[in-house]
Amino acid sequence: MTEQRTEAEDATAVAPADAGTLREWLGQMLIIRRFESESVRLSYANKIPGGIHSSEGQEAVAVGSIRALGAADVVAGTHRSHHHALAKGMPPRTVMAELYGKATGCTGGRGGSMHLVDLSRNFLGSNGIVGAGLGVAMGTALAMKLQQRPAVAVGYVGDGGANTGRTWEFINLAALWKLPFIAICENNLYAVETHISRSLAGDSIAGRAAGFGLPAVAVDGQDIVAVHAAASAARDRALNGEGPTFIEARTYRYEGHNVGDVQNYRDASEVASWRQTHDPIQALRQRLAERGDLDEAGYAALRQQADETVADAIDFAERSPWPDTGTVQRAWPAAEPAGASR
Amino acid sequence: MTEQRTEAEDATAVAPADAGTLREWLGQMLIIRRFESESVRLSYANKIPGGIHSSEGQEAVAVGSIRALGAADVVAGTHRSHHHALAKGMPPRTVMAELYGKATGCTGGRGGSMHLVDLSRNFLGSNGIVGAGLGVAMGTALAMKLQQRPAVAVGYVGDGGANTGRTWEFINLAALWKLPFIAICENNLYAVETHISRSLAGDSIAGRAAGFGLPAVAVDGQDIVAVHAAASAARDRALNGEGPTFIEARTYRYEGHNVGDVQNYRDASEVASWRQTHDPIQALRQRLAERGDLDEAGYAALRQQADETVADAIDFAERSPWPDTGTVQRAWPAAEPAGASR
Amino acid sequence: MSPLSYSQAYRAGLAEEMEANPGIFVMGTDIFLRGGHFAQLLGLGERFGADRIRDVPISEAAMVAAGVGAAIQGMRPVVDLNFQEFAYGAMDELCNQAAKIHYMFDIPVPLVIRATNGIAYGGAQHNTAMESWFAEMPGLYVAVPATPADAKGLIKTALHLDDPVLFLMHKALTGARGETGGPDVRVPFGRASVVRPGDQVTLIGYGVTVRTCTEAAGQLAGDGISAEVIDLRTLYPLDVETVTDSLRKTGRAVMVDESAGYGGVSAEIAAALQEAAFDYLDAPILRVHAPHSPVPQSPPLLQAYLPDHGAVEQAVRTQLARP
Amino acid sequence: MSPLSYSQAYRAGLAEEMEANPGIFVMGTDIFLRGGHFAQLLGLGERFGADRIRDVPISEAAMVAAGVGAAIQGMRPVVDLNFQEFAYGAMDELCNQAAKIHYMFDIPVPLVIRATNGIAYGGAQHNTAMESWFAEMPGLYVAVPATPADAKGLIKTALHLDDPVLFLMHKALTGARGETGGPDVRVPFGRASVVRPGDQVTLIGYGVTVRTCTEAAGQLAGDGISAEVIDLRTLYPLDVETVTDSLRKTGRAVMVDESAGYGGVSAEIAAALQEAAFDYLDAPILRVHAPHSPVPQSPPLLQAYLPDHGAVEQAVRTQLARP
Ligand SMILES: Cc1ncc(C[n+]2csc(CCOP(=O)(O)OP(=O)(O)O)c2C)c(N)n1
Ligand SMILES: Cc1ncc(C[n+]2csc(CCOP(=O)(O)OP(=O)(O)O)c2C)c(N)n1
Ligand SMILES: [Mg+2]
Ligand SMILES: [Mg+2]
Repeated sequence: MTEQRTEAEDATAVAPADAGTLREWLGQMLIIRRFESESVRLSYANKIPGGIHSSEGQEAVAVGSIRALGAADVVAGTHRSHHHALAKGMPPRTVMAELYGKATGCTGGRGGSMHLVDLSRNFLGSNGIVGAGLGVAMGTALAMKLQQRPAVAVGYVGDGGANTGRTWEFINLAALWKLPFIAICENNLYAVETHISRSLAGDSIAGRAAGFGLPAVAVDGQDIVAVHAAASAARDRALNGEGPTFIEARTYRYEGHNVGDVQNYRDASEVASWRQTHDPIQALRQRLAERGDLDEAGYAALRQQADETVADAIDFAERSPWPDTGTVQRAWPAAEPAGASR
Repeated sequence: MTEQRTEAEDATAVAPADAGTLREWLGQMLIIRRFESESVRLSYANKIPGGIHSSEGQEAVAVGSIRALGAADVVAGTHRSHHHALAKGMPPRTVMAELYGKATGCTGGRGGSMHLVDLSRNFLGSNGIVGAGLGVAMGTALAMKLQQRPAVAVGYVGDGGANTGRTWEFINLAALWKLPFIAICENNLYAVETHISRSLAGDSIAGRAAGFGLPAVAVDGQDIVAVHAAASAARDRALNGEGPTFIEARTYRYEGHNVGDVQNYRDASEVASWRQTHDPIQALRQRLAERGDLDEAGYAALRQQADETVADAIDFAERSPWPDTGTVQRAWPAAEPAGASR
Repeated sequence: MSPLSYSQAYRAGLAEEMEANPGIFVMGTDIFLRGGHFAQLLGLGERFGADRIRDVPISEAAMVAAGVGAAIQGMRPVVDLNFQEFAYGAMDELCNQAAKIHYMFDIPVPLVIRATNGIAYGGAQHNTAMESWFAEMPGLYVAVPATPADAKGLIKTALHLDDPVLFLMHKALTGARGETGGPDVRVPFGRASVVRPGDQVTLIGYGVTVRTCTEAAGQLAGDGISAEVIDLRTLYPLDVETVTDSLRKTGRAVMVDESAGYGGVSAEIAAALQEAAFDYLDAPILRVHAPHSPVPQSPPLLQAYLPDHGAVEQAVRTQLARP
Repeated sequence: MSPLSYSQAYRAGLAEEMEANPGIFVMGTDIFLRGGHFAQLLGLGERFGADRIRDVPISEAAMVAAGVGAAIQGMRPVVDLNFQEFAYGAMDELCNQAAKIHYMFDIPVPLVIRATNGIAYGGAQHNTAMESWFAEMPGLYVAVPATPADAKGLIKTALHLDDPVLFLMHKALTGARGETGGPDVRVPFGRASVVRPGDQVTLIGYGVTVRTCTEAAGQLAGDGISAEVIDLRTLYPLDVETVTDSLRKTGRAVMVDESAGYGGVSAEIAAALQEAAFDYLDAPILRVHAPHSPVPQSPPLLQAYLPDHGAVEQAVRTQLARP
């Protein structure tokens, strides 16, 4: 998994000097990992109706890219977006409560796992439809440009989403109009059971993107520092009015596509190998340890804090009330006079 | 308009030795040109309801590519497809009658200008929807592959169609499955009023296509010999099981987008310059003349024959009866028992 | 004011709102110079500039997605699809994104999608009565003006709503002329208008079939039959009350549209009316529509395809012939 | 035969036809190993190979276009969209190509589009009652099996038709078990089935709401009210005759579906029945459906959203309470 740059980028993957920053990233990744393993467990326990898509293994993509953003920057996700939501600052409590379908969830139970949102934190929603979040982010970038807001919009998409036509319509428009937009493709090698070699004609997703007239880079998505550097460079470009960037982040999902996936499409050894040799959390931990910025106790403390945070979120979700069934329907007030039907 | 090859093709644009072949091409281009100028005239005269999209200027793309095909090869067109239909051997009579909406038209008046078809000649229909014909052709290529038929399917698309997502879904599938498919993009620089520079991010359509893992070449679409060579090479590849090819044919439309187009998006001088210096008919005529294979009288005879053929088609259309209004609705027999509604 | 065409009236309403609200901008193919395929925006490119009358490559999903994202961010985009059928390429963006975001996320999506609908020349692929699809989809509003005044007044209202509006203008009305309201006149959604009063039968239409109904009413009047004509004006919300009130008076209703006659708005009207005014019905509610078939191009076929006032009169006579 | 699940029955019918006709092949995402997102094709990958159980990248327009092209060329493709909503990405291919080619070009398009429909967990974007859209579209057939026997018998029929069929299987029925017919049993399109006889009211459903109607009929029977239950089985063609015959006997009808209650199949049934059997109606035809809203995910909200047998009973009592 070497870093490939389709077009030269001057981002250099040098870690920030500030150990506190890196430890915060590590802590955030640990929260996501715990959140995801607990979510899977709770899905099997029928606590989470309809199941979830776990992002375990992909933590560095979300945290690395979102830590390159400012609070005013907007993020839109995919069906697999717990990591994006948490990295963008959504409280684990409101996310977990949403997975449960409780009134205290971020949409009061209307949305569920694939429809997380937090407008106050500029997390513009995850999305059940492959490729669609990219479009919402692209439109947001258009608004930013028209409103001359000093901000960027980031959309995520999977490797599978690189085959849906809308993805390339969105990229074309963003590139043509030089929108402050970053497309991040989480290439985790699979779309459900389909390995990228059986879905993508051509050499690489970044290579495909380059044909649409925007800088397209491929980075090791398990290296949070590299992801952060690529996203920072892309953000700088966007804020400078130079237009969008496409980042292909090469990563891996540890769990099945969704809860219940039999995973007969890959060897357990492949998963084990990624876990053992390409784990983003262990990589950052090691980097910090080598610099003398994190000892065993420090790591254990971060883990414990993550575990406690997630336990608190679960407790919160468990204790929260169900939504009032009177909220099933939104009132559509504006145009509807008395007497209009339905 | 230099010939650009995104990926090396060994096709060399050497004209066939056989002067008769080249004269036939020239005659076919002359028929198309006359057909189109008459169609425009008849549209203004309210003989052709709903108007047409003239292919004048683009004759060499259709004739050059379709003359590289066999009778069993299938062609699907666009909204601008009179030239494809005529080049594939459809009688000008049934095409003109269809434009009129007469019973003798190729669909008995159901379709009209954008919905020409002739199954017996493997012209699988023109299409009112940008990009859609490419998909029909791609599916045809899939059937050919599954049925192991020694044939190829050709789909046309415009430069504007290079921005619609479906185009790239189709190309991806064709490349992935190595289908016997040729995509020919008639880049005539405009989609209605929109110049390609205002619609296409990136360097070129062929360059964009190359990112989808298939050979993509750009040819001078006004040079019928070059078009023919590129299409022949693509057909050979396809028949050899090597998969699809993307051909960007750079061309120009002389008329407005449709009948009534004010054309305030380009200078009359631009059109005049293409007509004078890049005309595909004059280019082939000159080539033949230089080789001593066509004198003035020979050319005049070809023109006269074209004019007569089109006059006959118009006469046929004029004299043909209107369709019986009982044919408005198709019977949908198979599943519908007595008593089923509608 | 001097009378404007339907197309000009739309443009006038849009331009007034654009002057008042800098957040409004238009996206579509071929709108900057050509003013769209029905000249609906002619001259606005020059007036408002290329940022606000924004040509987009042929990528319907992208233009609607751009509209959804921009709308969420506080802009008021109008996406002009030219032909209603081009919405097929943006159906997820329209129905799974635009229509659902306000519900799921509690974020307003003030997006207008303008398109031309109705049956005319151009062949089957450019002519489909699919406006009922949008009316059926929770989260979308659907406006179908039949007059210049409503084209102007309804677009002005649409540009003040918090939810996506499909604004569908009938091809055959493009050049129709009429008086229009001033800058402050907004026509509310969900209020049908009684176009012609009558008391023996209620004729209901929208878009061009309001004209069909009015023609039929004129003919019937010649035979001493008094028909009330109602223009629905918006398909969602649907003003069942006004239609029911009329039916209570007349006892008979005929719904006229260009649909293929299955489900959709005309079925909704019939279903809702027989429920709301069962005891007032003197005859079954009848529907006059096109055959269940794609649309042909040839003039005589197209003429045979389209419902005309004769068919409406026939339906009324059938109702009146009941014992 | 031993009882099969709904999903297995579909698979059995498809496999029998695939054995008989080498032109049949299936395209979709995640079908070769996983057997689709509802295990509807489980094991067929191994049995028929990757050419005939063909995994496709996530590109719905491409898979339907591939199906259209292949169908025109004499193959019999089945495109499996897994979820009905993914059809949004292929709407032009479905409605402007597949549905219209037979009419325009006189070329058969023997294409089956299988998808799972109905309302269940998964959130608003994966749950939309849009089957009426397809029923409204001239050129498309729509089958909505409610039992294993019909899942098998209807897919076998679909694979012998010359026009595109939307084959929509309800999520909530995936595991429902029942007897199925043998290899020669094809269930015809356009014939509703009378699931339970009765003579005071006609309850009409399709897919999962047949169950809702049957539950309601059982409850009503306890109160001495005799309800006839009809399963439409196909939405196009729609068997109005069978329903009308029932209504002539009962004088009352309630239509139950999971739609958002505007237009669509339930409105068509109401509109068609009041026309066909006006003089037999003792009460207005009532519709029981979901609210006009996107679909929520939370269990109590979803439960409140879905129409249940109690609502059906309530509607019947309202009808019977009429003087
Ligand atoms: C348009 C559309 N088609 C199909 C699906 C079903 N589906 C959900 S996730 C998924 C796989 C996505 O793969 P990828 O883009 O690689 O993302 P990943 O799951 O690996 O994160 C599929 C096929 C969908 N949600 N939307
Ligand atoms: C999906 C879709 N969007 C828009 C249109 C309207 N339209 C018809 S032709 C055309 C321009 C096509 O341009 P191009 O692909 O370059 O082909 P050309 O007209 O130059 O032959 C447009 C926008 C359409 N028919 N289909
Ligand atoms: Mg993936
Ligand atoms: Mg062009």
